[in-house]
Amino acid sequence: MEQYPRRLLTVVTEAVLERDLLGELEALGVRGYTITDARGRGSRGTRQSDWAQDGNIRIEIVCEPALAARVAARLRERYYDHYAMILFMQDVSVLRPEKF
Amino acid sequence: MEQYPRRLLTVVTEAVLERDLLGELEALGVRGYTITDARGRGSRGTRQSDWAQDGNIRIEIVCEPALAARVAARLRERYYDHYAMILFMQDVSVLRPEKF
Amino acid sequence: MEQYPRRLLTVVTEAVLERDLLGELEALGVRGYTITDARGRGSRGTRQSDWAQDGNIRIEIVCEPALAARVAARLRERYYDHYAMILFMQDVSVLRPEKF
Amino acid sequence: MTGIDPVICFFIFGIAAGLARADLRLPGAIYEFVSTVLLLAIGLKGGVELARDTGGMPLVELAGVLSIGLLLPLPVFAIARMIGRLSRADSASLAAHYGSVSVGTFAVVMGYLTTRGIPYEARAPVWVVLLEVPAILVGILLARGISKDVAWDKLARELLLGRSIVLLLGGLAIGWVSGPEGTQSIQPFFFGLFKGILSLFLLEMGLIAASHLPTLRRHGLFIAGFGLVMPLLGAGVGILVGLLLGLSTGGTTVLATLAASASYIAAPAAIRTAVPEANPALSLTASLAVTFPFNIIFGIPLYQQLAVSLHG
Amino acid sequence: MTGIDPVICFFIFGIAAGLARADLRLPGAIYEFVSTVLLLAIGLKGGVELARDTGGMPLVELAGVLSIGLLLPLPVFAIARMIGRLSRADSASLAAHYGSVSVGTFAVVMGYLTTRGIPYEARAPVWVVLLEVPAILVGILLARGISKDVAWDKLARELLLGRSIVLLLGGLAIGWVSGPEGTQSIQPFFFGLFKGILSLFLLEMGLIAASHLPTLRRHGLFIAGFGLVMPLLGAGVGILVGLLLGLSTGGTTVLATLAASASYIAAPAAIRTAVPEANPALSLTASLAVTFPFNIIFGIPLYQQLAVSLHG
Amino acid sequence: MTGIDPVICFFIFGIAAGLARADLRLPGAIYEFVSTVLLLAIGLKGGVELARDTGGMPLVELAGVLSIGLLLPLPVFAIARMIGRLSRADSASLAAHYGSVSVGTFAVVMGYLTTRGIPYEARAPVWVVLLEVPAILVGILLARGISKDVAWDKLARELLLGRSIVLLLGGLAIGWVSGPEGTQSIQPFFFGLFKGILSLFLLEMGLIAASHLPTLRRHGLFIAGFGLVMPLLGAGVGILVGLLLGLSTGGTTVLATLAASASYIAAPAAIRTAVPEANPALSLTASLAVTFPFNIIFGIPLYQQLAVSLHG
Ligand SMILES: Nc1ncnc2c1ncn2[C@@H]1O[C@H](COP(=O)(O)O)[C@@H](O)[C@H]1O
Ligand SMILES: Nc1ncnc2c1ncn2[C@@H]1O[C@H](COP(=O)(O)O)[C@@H](O)[C@H]1O
Ligand SMILES: Nc1ncnc2c1ncn2[C@@H]1O[C@H](COP(=O)(O)O)[C@@H](O)[C@H]1O
Ligand code: NA
Ligand code: NA
Ligand code: NA
Repeated sequence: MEQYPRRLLTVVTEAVLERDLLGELEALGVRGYTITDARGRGSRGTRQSDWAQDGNIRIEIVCEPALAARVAARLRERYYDHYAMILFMQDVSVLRPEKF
Repeated sequence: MEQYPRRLLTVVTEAVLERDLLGELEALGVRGYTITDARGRGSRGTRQSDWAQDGNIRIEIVCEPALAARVAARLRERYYDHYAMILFMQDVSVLRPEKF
Repeated sequence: MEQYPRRLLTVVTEAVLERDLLGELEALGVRGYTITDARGRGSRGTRQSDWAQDGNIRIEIVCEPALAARVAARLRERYYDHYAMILFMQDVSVLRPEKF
Repeated sequence: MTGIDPVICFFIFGIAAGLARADLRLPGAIYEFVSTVLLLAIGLKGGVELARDTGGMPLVELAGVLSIGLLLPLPVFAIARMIGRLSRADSASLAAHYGSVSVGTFAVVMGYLTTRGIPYEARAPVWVVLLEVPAILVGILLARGISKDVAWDKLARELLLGRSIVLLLGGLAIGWVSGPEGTQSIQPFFFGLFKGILSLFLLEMGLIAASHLPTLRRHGLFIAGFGLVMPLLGAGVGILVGLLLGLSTGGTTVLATLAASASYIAAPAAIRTAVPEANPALSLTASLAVTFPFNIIFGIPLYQQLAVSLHG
Repeated sequence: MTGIDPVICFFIFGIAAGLARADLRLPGAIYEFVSTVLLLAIGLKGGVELARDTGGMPLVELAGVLSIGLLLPLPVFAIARMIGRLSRADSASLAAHYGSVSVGTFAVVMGYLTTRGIPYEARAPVWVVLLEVPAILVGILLARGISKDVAWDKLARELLLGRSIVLLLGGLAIGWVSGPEGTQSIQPFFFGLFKGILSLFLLEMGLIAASHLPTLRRHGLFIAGFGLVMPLLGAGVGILVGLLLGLSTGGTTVLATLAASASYIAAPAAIRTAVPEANPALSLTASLAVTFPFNIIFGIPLYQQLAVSLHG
Repeated sequence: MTGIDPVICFFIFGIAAGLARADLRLPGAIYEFVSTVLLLAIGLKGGVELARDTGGMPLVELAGVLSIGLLLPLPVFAIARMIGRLSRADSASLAAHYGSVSVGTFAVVMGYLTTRGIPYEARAPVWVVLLEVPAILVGILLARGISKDVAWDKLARELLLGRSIVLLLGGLAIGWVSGPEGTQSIQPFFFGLFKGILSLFLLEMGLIAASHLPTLRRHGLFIAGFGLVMPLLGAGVGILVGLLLGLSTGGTTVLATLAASASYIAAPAAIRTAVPEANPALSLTASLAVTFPFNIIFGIPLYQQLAVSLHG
């Protein structure tokens, strides 16, 4: 069973951005993503999920490395300065390259 | 502190499959897994978690590479055609190799 | 856009440990983490999240490899014997090295 | 203006808010809470009434009700296959959904009759229990044949242990054992709040139904027509059986409504795993976004009128 | 001792538990449940009263209420900018928060007047709807200018489809259509439990407010003073408009309370995306941890007294 | 048939559904909601009664109740260690669990006495507060000795700020401050729905207990016997102290039930972190799957009978 290399981009950010970010991703050509609700702590303090207002979301995107880099660049440009947000990237293997 | 290589298999699929999939994993000899509730979007459209019926789950399995490949192959064979499902694999390091 | 290597440490363990663990992380100098609620199965049986008492949490920490190793060593020393807990590590790329 | 039941208004409100893409998602836990309370309340109410009652359920009634679940899927399948030219799997899936029942619809007809003071058989929740599973098994049989691939016993067991059946039966048993006086202390919660909780439930169902309406556009007119005609067929069968069994007018209305209703929880989940090649959007859209609204807004009053005039 | 309303006690209890770092986090789903029921109940109550009433809302009242939302942000902005020496973005954010309203505060004033048997205009929930959005738009305008960067139509649409407005309007419509008799069956849930549900809500708000108090220390005295003075300004404006419009004493109290209240849900969310450079902790702390407690504990009785004496 | 309390039926139903592996998981948020409301209601009820009352709590009663929490762990520890031959850690864990109390059991005995019109001391919720923590500290002491490794002050602080204590005390204070008239508006929610909410709570507890029953098989007969005998010992001690303190029959029943009950929330959490080498399944299974069911089904009526006959 052959495995194909792709890139996994993980973004953790403020839940309030969800709608906007998904629009952004779509515009950049991202075809799939997975979201989980999260809480955490970082340079902008502690973010709890008790109150939807204050929670984080964790978005995962599996895609071509070039697209991952484009998404990362866009998010950095538009959101880094003013929002709680981190992102990191990893190499992953997938079975059906046409999906990602 | 020595670290040992293992494989992390992540599966995102329909919540309705949970019971069946866990049976499948057990039959294949998987000894541990972690599940989180998720939502997302892919080739089969948007899946929200508001209504349990429609949500996704995200399953992580840390194991030997060979077992990860076997699990992936089985899932591909049995579920890919008819269910919303993606899977991807990564190399990870663990501390206690006997556990995985 | 340059990417910098860091280490991602993922810990899955009993929800009841959350408060203690976060204190531990702080003491070790960890500056950020992300937590999601999870359920799962391992050598200490099945852990459901229906009852907060019984659930798991999944903690992710992106940091310098040395710090990740230190955290892993401390958790192993203090918690492995008596608690349901696994941890694994991966290499990741980040954009803003000063954050992690 | 007193004619418009507020619980129906909540449903219409949910649909409207959903279609307008209002920021009104309700967390899954609320849905679970509300639906659990409703199912228990329905069961309890039936059980309390049964405890008052002396007679049991005649065997012929059991057979009559079961036969609806076993036979109604057949014409549904035939119509989907021949007129709709759908695949065998999709037709079987629709047969399972429309042969089975919707407890949400049952809650609305219960409220409808209670508000108007129309009596119906106390054992009606038992009909729901009897009707939920058989059609799903028949549907899977229509898709798979008497195949050894299907783990029939495991499947039947899981279906019979599904949420709605278990909560209904649990409520029935508790209501029956504790009786009218015993349950007095829990009546403010389960009976006093019933319609309020039902309002929240229908608000959520409206939002969910709205989120499935876009699929309707994609699947064309057939599914819309199907979702409007099938309940009429089901209601006809239900009224017929009700009259044959000698049920009260209220009971006939309930049975007609049940037969007219389509499952949107038990059937989708079971068909999803047992007949994976069926398109889940198709049957869910028909049952949730067409038949459910039709039944609770127009169907129930219509079936009640029919039951009255045919009862003559 | 009968003077201390238990719902206020719940709020103080929540603050105390939060400050003591007690293990008392309530899951988000409970907050959603409780706030949804409150919003629907407020709307329903207004709708039911409107159905009794014959007169509509005079156009001049519409204009008067809207003008509060459009104009109140201006002095708020000026004070923040000049006296507080805050950045333009932060000042605009505060203007949006304090020009808009808090439905939680409205629920408390409703309960306050009802308990004391003081009548107020049935259409008061409509004022909430009218007051929520305009100030937020004005605030964004103050930050951005008439910039093309802002997608004004999309923004307005999203704001008007926000949770609280949609639930209030939905409740209003249902209450109005179904009327006093029609809603009888859902009154035990929505009206009978109102104050109990409000207690839970205020307990949660207390916990949330407490978790924002530490920020207060960081941002110094200005924000505390601001959070105490602005509601007085708002209340003054509200009473003035109420008197000019010829509202009842109760209605004047409500309008004063609304004007005095600051948004902690709609405004923060909208400003977060439209004016990202504003510090969200600043405005949220002022509105949630200072103004909200002040209003529900001290403000409401004060505004009512003022309304009574000025009405004389 | 009126003898079977429906709330107990809900518990048995939950156990049965759990054992049958029915598809009946309730989301954690529902458990939080239901248990929060119960704890607040218990506190409120006590507070309201205390506001009516003129006398405070005699110091001797405080000492008597506290002594149960401090001393009961000792025989429990001895029995587990000597007869059960369990490790020191496991014995200490059991001592902590059985010396502490279960608020769920308290809610059931409250409902039991109220339904039968048997009066009991209004300050009973204070006993719960007094009994929850001391035994846990004693248990940890038994496991660790007066070790410097244990951060005793931090531990005691966290225990005293635990959910159940905080909610009980909060409810008590609010009920006491607001009094019978003040709380009238929130009584439909907190008092009117009490038994209905308790039903849902016990349904969940039944499901949770059932999920811990399989462990019972693994840990053999000792834990089952222990879970049945310890409550009798505790009840004996409770009745004795109740009689010595001159409590009413109802109050003696309550104190006996509290002493007989075992903690399944506060103790497990605290022991898990302070005595990690204790096997959590052992003590949780005994307290949750054996003692809790025994107490609410058989124990309470038994303790009440004993209290009556010994009171004579
Ligand atoms: N080093 C880290 N490791 C894992 N998650 C982090 C880290 N730093 C920040 N986060 C997550 O990202 C969110 C935003 O981070 P920040 O912008 O630094 O406040 C936090 O609330 C955390 O959930
Ligand atoms: N490229 C992707 N990256 C991350 N998650 C994805 C991606 N594609 C699909 N998913 C997730 O997998 C689920 C099923 O995918 P699909 O079968 O393509 O509909 C979706 O609902 C998403 O949660
Ligand atoms: N092989 C594995 N892969 C993924 N998650 C695991 C694995 N083993 C254990 N876990 C998770 O870690 C928790 C504790 O594991 P354990 O200490 O083995 O019981 C489990 O409840 C699972 O959520
Ligand atoms: Na049907
Ligand atoms: Na205002
Ligand atoms: Na005890």
